[in-house]
Amino acid sequence: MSAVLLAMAAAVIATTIAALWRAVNGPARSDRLMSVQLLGTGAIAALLLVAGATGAGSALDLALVLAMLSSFATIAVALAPAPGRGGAA
Amino acid sequence: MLLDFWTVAVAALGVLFFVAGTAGVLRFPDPLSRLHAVTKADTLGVGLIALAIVPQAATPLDAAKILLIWLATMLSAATVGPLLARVAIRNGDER
Amino acid sequence: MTPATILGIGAAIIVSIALYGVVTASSLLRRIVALNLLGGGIFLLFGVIARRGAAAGFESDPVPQALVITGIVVAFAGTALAVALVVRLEQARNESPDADGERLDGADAP
Amino acid sequence: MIAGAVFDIALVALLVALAAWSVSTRSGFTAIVGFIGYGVLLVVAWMRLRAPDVALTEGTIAAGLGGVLLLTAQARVGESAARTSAGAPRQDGGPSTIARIGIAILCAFVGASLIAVVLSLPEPAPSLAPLTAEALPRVGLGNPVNAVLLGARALDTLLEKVVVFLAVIGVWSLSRDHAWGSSPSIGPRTTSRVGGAAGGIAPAPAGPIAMLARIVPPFGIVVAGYLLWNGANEPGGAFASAAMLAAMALLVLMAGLGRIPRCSQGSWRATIVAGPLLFMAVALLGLPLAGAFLAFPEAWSKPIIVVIEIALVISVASALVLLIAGPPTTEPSP
Repeated sequence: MSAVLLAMAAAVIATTIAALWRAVNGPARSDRLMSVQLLGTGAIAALLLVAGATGAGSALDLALVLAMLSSFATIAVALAPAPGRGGAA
Repeated sequence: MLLDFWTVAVAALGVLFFVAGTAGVLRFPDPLSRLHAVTKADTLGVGLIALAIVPQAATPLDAAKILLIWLATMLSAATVGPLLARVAIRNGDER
Repeated sequence: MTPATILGIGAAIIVSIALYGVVTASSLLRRIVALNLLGGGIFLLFGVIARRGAAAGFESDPVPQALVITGIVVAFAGTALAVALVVRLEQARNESPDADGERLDGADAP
Repeated sequence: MIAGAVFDIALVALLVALAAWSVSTRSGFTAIVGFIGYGVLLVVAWMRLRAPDVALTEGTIAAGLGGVLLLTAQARVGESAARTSAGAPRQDGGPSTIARIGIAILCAFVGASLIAVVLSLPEPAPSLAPLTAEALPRVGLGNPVNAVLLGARALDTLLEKVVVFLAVIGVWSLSRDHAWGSSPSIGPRTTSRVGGAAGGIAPAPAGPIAMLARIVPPFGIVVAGYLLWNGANEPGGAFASAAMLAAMALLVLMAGLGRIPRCSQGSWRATIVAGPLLFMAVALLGLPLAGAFLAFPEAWSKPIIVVIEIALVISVASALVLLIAGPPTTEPSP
């Protein structure tokens, strides 16, 4: 079963690779941020699956830390003043 | 055995939601609709995966941690959603 | 191939890409970002060596791990100082757009 | 094992892609976004290398503090550039195309050499793990990494804390003369700006950020304590704990629910130096009590380490917040 869970973790990582296309091509600042947000959620899911596969409690600690901090980048951007002209980054 | 079946089935459902979320991020036409994919589908995906892993937890503390991870993910998604929408609107990306 | 070998090759590729970024960066902040990418790759190489050194019941040699943790902290402190310098430099440049500011500009682009 | 290998290759491909994107993209903002994603994935990579302590340190830095530091700086630089030079952002061409090709070849050579090194590492891999295992009971900690950090390499750890402290002095010394003594500002600004009414983030401590900043910090403080306490025997430790604490403080500051004390305030300065000073005092006490600098009497090893770690966590967390907030400023903050 642990092999199945690891394969699922690989699948989650693979979907985030696909979502990276949005980060690269944008076009908007919010699109890029969104992809990184998705990457963070994907990493949490992958860590949960790894924890289920290997029984490693430390993977859970890590997922917990990532989950608590995952909103920080977006908060920092939302607080920063809007870029001067245009908007598309 | 039954629990293992539960783990695999529910986790597979969770992975499916991740695939759906990515499809949404790639296919939806504008940032505000893509926001749905990121904040809803993926949060549901993490929730399902967390639910799937709970029976595999070695100790009650681990199970509590898994639930806390799920809560933190939901809170974070609930915060990030409106903020990303504001960033999108402020920058005039909504179209 | 073991996970350590796969990640080691990846780390080597990251180091070469990040090194290119450090040398050719178009702004100081980008240079700092590239330097941190480079650091991440080098730390990962340490991790590969630690993983290979698994012995005595440990899954990974603790000494390189401890070195990397110290390294991450020091790299963060250095990054924060560098970032503060860049922000201050930018403010100074905008406050005095005279000959002095031009010289700062020149120093920026070697 | 096949699933494991596929996972590793996917992970490495994603890491390399993010690094390349961060280096090659046009906008500075995008480069930083790429870097944050790269940091999050590094956490997973460290997990695969069975180094959860490093993964926790990297995770708190990459997912929380580093991103805020760089994104805030990017906004400050961009804003300051937009305020005066009303034109296109400054462009310097950088190296010419030929130089770029030469640099690329040299960098590729470095990468190829490193790959060759990785593939030809000595086969019974050299390891200090047996020595660490032998010393573990004397330090009194079950977590080998923290035992090394506070035992064999305690001098490194002491100097590392001093470096963090010196970096704070460095950042503070960049303050303008008239702003010296005031407090650094991070978080929402009260100054009106164009478009502020049409969708800018409201400065009042309400809304999503304030909600998060009211709910999460209690949990975060518990997690920080757990990481510190658990660090004695399981992955965790002083720095991960301090970074978590700093992140929570940062969240409160960013929500506008609190502010950093003035940098001229004595008690605040004392908090920042207390950890390193206590560590140094204990190190010096080792001379008469145990016969060497930084030597702890064996029976007291564990309690001494716990006390030092608690003091360090508070000092390092304060220092990290200050490093991210930047120099003291007189700009209005709520």
